[in-house]
Amino acid sequence: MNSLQFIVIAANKIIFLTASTIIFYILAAIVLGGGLLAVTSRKIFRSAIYLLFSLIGIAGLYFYMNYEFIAAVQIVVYVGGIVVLIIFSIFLTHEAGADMKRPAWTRIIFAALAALFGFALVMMLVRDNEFYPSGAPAVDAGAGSIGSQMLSTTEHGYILPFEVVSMLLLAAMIGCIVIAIKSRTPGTETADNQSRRDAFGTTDNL
Amino acid sequence: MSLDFFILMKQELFLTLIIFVLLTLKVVDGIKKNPTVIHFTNFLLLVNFILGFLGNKEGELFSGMFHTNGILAVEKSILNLGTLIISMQAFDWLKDHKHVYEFYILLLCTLLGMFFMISSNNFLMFYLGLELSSIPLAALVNFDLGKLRSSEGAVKMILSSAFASGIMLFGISILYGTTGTLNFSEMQPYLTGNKLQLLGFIFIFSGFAFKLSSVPFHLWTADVYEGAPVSVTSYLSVISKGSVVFVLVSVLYSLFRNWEGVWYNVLFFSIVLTITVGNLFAIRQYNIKRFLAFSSITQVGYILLGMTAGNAMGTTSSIYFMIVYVFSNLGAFGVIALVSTQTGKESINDLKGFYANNRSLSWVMALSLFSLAGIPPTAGFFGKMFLVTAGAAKGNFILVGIAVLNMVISLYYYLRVVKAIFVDKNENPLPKLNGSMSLNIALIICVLGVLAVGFASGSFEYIHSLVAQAPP
Amino acid sequence: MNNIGLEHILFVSIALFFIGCYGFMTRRNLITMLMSVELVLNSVNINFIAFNKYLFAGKLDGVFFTIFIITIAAAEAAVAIAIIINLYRHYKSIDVEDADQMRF
Amino acid sequence: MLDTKYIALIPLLPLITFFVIALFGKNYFPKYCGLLGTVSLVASLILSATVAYQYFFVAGQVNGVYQPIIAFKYAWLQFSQNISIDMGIILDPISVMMIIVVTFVSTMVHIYSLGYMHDDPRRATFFSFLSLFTFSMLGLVLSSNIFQIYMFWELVGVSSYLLIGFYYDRPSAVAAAKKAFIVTRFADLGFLVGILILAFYSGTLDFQTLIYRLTNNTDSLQNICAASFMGVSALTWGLVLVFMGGAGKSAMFPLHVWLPDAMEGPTPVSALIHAATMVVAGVYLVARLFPVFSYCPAALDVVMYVGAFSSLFAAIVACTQTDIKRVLAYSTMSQIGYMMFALGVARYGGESGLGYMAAMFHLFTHAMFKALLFLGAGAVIHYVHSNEMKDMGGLRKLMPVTHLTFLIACLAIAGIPPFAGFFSKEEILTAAFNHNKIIFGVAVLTAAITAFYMFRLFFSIFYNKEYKPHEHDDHGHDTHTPHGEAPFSMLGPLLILGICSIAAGFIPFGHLVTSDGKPLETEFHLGFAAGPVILALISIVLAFVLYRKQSAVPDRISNALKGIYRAAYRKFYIDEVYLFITKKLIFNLVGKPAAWIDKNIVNGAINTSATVTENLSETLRPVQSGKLQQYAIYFFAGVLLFAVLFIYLWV
Amino acid sequence: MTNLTILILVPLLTAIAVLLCRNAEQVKWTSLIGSLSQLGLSLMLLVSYMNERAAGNKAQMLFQQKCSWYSAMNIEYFVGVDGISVAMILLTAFVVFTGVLISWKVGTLTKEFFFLLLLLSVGAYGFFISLDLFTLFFFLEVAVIPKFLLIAIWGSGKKEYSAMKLALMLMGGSALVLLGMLCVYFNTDDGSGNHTWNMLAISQMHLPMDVQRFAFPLMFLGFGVFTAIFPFHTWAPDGHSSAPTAASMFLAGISMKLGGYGCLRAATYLMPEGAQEYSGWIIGLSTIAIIYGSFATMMQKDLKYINAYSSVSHCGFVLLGIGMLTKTAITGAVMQMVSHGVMTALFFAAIGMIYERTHTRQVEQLGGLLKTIPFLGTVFIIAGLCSLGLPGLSGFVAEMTVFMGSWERADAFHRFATILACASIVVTAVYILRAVGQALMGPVGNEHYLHLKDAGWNERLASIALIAAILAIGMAPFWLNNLISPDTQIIMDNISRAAL
Repeated sequence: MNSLQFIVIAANKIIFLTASTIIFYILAAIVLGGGLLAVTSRKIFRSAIYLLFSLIGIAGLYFYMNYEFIAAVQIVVYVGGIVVLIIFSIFLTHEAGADMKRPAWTRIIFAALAALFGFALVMMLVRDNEFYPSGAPAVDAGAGSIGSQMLSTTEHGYILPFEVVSMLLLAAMIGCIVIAIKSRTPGTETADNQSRRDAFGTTDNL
Repeated sequence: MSLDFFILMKQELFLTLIIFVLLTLKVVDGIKKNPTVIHFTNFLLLVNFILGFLGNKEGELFSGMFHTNGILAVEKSILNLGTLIISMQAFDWLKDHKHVYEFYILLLCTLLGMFFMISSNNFLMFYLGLELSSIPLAALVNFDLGKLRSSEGAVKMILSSAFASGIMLFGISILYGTTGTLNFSEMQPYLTGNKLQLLGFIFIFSGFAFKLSSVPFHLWTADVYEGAPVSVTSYLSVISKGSVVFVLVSVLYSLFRNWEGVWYNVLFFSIVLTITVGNLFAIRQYNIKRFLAFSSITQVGYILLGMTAGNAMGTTSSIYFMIVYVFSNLGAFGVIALVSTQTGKESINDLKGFYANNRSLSWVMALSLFSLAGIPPTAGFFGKMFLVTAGAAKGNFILVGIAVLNMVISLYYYLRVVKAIFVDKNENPLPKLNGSMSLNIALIICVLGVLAVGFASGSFEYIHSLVAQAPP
Repeated sequence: MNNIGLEHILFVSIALFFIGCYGFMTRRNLITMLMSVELVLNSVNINFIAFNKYLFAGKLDGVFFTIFIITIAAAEAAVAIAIIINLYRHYKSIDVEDADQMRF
Repeated sequence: MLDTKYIALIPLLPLITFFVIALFGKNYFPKYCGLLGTVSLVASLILSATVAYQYFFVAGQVNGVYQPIIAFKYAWLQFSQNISIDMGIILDPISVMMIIVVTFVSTMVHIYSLGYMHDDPRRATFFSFLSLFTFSMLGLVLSSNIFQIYMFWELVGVSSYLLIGFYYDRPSAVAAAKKAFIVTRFADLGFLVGILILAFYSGTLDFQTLIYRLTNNTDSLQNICAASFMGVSALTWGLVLVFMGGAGKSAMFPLHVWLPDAMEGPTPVSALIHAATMVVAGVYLVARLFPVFSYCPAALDVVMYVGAFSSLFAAIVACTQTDIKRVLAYSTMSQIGYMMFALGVARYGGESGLGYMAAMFHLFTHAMFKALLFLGAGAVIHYVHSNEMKDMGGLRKLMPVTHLTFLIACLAIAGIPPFAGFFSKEEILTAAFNHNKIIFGVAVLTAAITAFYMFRLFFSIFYNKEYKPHEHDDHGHDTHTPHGEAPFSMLGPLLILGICSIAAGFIPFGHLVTSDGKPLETEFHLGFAAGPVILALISIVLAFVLYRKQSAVPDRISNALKGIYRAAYRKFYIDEVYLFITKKLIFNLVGKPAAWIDKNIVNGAINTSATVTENLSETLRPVQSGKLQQYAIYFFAGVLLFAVLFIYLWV
Repeated sequence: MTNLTILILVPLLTAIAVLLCRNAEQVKWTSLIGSLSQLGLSLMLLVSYMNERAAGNKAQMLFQQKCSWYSAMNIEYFVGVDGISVAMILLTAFVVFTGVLISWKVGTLTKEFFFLLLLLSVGAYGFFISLDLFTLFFFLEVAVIPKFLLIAIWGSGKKEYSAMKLALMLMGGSALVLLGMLCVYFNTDDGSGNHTWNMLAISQMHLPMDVQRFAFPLMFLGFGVFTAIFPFHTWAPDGHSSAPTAASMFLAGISMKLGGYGCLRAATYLMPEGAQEYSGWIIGLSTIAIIYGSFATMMQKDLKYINAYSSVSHCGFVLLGIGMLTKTAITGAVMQMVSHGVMTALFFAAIGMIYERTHTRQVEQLGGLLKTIPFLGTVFIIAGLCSLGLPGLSGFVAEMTVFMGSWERADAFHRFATILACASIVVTAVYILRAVGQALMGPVGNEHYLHLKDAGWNERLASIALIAAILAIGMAPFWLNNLISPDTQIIMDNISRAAL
């Protein structure tokens, strides 16, 4: 091929490299980078923060696919809920500053290899696979429609799962209370006092 | 809201009702005495059990989120009965436990989850039911609040089950991506069996295998069983396992029925692994709960063997075996529950010379173990026989041969326990244990079940007719 | 954005999935293992959303599934953390390697 | 035809007696057991006498030929269409002759035992066993079916076992009993296989049918002659194997080892079983199948050579033995050898059937005088409480009756006219002479040696030196100083038998018992008869010279031919050979390895499978490490494994 | 007595009644009455069976009862008897009755002991009458656990090892049987396209050759383990010698016969072609078992081991007879089962009674017992004589029938096997007489043997009953022969039909 054609193609590429593309790559970088750092960093508190970034990046992806509602839920529940919960528990177990012990190299290597292999496998399958879009017109995914559909009992109504998940939340709540509550029974007294002292101790250090 | 709604969901609704009643009682502190609570709940469970046999009909609700028919209702009733027996056996443990209300609420929530999972016709409902039946269970495992092993088991369970359900979800998402729906009956025709879908199936299956604790996804089982309170262990080993069995049967036979060739191989592979490895581990256990954990792993192997038939016989034998399994396993666990709550001993060596002071308990234990080993005249023999027969229907005698020869090994370790109880000498054997009335009743029920279910072919015939007219 | 296809997003999600798995297998701290699980779940969420967006925009199955997954993840995390804390009371440590009282 | 129902009583009476005594005798009427046994036996003696009379002189002959009569028979065990064990009674000359012998001798022995076993605490058992034996023996001789004869054969063997081992607190007795049973059992193995062969080809077990099919030109005869194994026809095999059984019972070389030891039993038993009746069962068996044998000269030659060799061998050994019962045992063996080769030289029918007749004749006479000898020896032993010659001598004065009767017997066996032995022996020698000169020579030699050792015995018992009583206990009797001669219950039989051993010779056997039932005229050459008699007399004189007085000559002679003497004294080391084969070879080379293999290899394999399982589970143990992350890794690896396996490899 | 179900119910109810008893005496008497009435019932069964036959009833199986059990799988409760089963039932009744008598002095846990014993007998009775493969297997396995417990609790020596070994090996055997059964089941077709377990039906349909080639060895070997086929016999010596007397009687007397009966009724009868295909193997193995078993016996020092190994050798005759595939031989095999059952029961009873008194079973430590305990000594001798095949006792009849039948196979291989088998009777004589000579005869081994008590009433009764049975067979074998030979003829017809 002659140089001219080459230049043309390259130019096309540069032109079509639009803003949205750049945004996507940035988001992907945030998500994956955050994830990677979260699972590799030796400081537990930092890895929590990296997790936070990664989750936010994911929320960004949802925005990017203009599912604003989901993105909002993601931010509220994950960023506002889970990560905070995790951070609190990190404080409770007062290992915020400490380095985590390094796992055995063999395990790291094996896990890495396995993960890579799996990734390669799945990626290959996904590439080879032919996805068939339904081609149906996109429906509105706004908060309103989602809410109404969530509570409807008609076709595509999600009332039953909604109820079930509410039961689940109830159960989880009760479970947490029972487990985490400071029991007064003599049987577990010592352990509890111990842990209470530690807990306060931790918060004081904070 | 038609009347159908109440008829079809009667068990779920009644169960939810029980939960809320208990919740209210807890809030207003209605009943002070634990025993009363226990008996009250047991009564309600009994009612629910009976409810399972009244006016069953086939039907769908919420656009396929929920579907039920006779056989599904029976499956639920089996689980219900098991829960009832367990809660009767838990009496001695619960009667001075300060979280009895919570215990029941969590327990029943998991049961509710299983019900929804069983009658789910949709991956979403399936997933929700699964989680509803496993997350509170983790909390229950941790219910011996004082005990370290209890919480260790709980951690192991919640984390690994979260991981497992993560992988399973990934599989589900793949199937969703390749078929565009989550509803089983809509999805089924789209399962063309291309490689990606197979991948999804494998991921989903490994989730199931995790819950069933079939090798190599079984490793959490023993630790969790050992750590959990005995009643919870028995619940794990019988009820939650049973529910997954039921679902797996219906999923394999309805959703993945085009892929029989595939999942037959998958089952073949895991059966051989499961039975063999389970036996090999069970041989050398000394903690009785761990021992029963591995034995239950082996049993799962046999259940899967029954499933390989891929016809009504397979379904029937699996369900029938679950009934048998409920009685036999709970019989054994009942004795263990009594021993461990009254003496805190959980080792097989502690059972040496058990027969000296506890004649009837020893016989209950022995009968249950024989039934687990599949020795006549107990029901276990029939259960095993039908599973093996179903497994042989495909004419794969290598598989059946491996399974059958493994029976010998399993007989060995069951007899080890029997030997400890009846034969071995012990200078200071366990004292005479007298359990509460409700525990004894539960044990009697188990023994009757173990003896009767086999001889009286009624249950088998009933299930078979239901399966024949409406496959789950 | 027409040239950002489904596959790009799937690439992200799958990578995230296996990163999570890697983390779960290597992190020695219970809480960080929990985080890895969250990563896994998120990757699944991305999958659902992506499929829903690019292939089956006609219904919102994936979206709803995602919502429920998120909810359940929250509940799971709550219970898990409660248990971890309870365990911590006994062990004075949340290193997973220490939690091997029961074995063989 | 004669009425045959009552014949069944002949064997049944002793059987009933056996049960009665065995069940009740010991507790209820210990004193009278002997009497009961004797009475019932006398009864059956009378019965058999009647039968004999009926058969020989009234009903037996059909136009001058004695026909076999089947008294009755019924199918006892139906194997297949036409092969069945029948319980039956056959009457023909030999069987009738045998029942006479058996019942007569047995009666004598019973009477004798009344005295001999008088103060034995276990009389009851003794007499019950005797009755059992008599029953079995009668059943044996009356059998109409070859398998029936095998059954009674075994029964005879076991009752002999019981009687030899009667003094079971003596290890030697136990050993002897065991030896007797096992050796004969081994022989019976051959008998059994022989029966199987004959039955297979003839398609029947019934004697008459079998003989008919195997002697007349039927296809079963052709088949059995055509079929051959190792170049020998099936017929020969069958007959030789059957003869092996007979040789075992009749103590033919090399299956004779049990007979001398069998003398451990009470002397009356030796007289009855190991002299007169059981040991001739082999002869009887061959005689019973004689028509078939005569179709197979090879088998008959085997019979002949084995018999001849045994007779010579036993005679030589007898010269060196010092235990008087052993001497008698070997002489019995030698005499039976006589009968055997007599049969061997005979052929079916007519003149050539002389040997057959002679054998039967000798069987008859031998029963008489050999029983007499044993009973006499018993009397002596009863007197001196020892079997050893050295403890005896000079008893002539002390027990005259015994002395006299013993002398008669010795003369009879030595073949001195007019005693019984002379006639029968003379017939045998004639038959041998007609058939085979070598055998004839052997026979004559044996006759001479017989005369020698018998009189050696005689002189060293009754003359030789003065008898000095000594305290010496052998039988577990309480020892006491010499009493008078034995009680009349013992002397009576001696006298009766003495008379018989004179008279028996004059019975015209040739008219009664012949191979084909036709009467057979036997002419008598003085010249031919004289030779053996003179030889016998010479050897008697020799014995007289050597043993009349105590002298060192015999020892000098024995020293002179040291090797031979020792060999003969040690019975030519046959026992040692047997011991080597059984103890060394079979035990060490078969038994021990079998046990070892079973213990270590077969059983070891089973145990190994268990240990392998154990080890396997031990090796798998680390998988269950209790570490959550390790579980996770296994989980993850498992998923990937399944994925690869079932997506790519195993579809 | 034409209602076969009673045969199962009586012992079952007796067992339950035993559980309800208050004290040991009640237990003993209850079980004695139960087993006695069972014996009476079996005799009545024999009588009515013979009457039926005499009345000219030509049906293969009499007194059939059939009711659907698991209709979904065509499993039926289907019972019926032919001569063979009647003989076996009679044998079982005898052994159980005497077993109860013998174990009168069981010291510990009397109730449990008799309960298990009776449960064991239930299994045997059911096995012998059932005509449905599934039911057959069910009853076969019922027996496993009582055996284990009986040996492990009341046994002697290394009882736990032996009990475990026995249970596992028998379980392995039944596992093989199960495989074979399933293979048969799935290749049957009762016209309407359903599979069937009904043995009578199966025997009429020619199973495909490859099926038989696969299923026959499994089934035969599986049942063979029960009857101690070489090389799977090692459970027998240890098990027999460790078991309590009654249990050894049952094990050797009946349990091993379960195997033989199964080999005949389930394996050979249902799969004649397979039988012909493998008969060479069967003959080879059983001949090895016979010869090698008897030589191994020669080396044993323990009375129970002697009898155990000789049982291995004697049961070899059963398998040999079956393997020979001639009518006479098969009849002989069945006779041998019955005779050996009674004989070995008597033998073990005698050994047990002696052991109870002298507390040793080592032959060289015993001696002179015939003088001190004459009755037991006599019993022992009679058992021994029966075992070495003395005419007039049962052993002779059976073995001779086997030999006769085997000899009908005229080629060298079968001849050779037959002669080897015959040779074993010599070796048998050797070890039996050695045992008798050392243990019973000779000088008294130990002065305290001089004050031993001779048999009590129960022991006398038991021994006499068994001896009576032995004599009944040995002296009048024709009734047994006429009882079973028509049915062996039927089996033989099936085999020869397959030959065409």
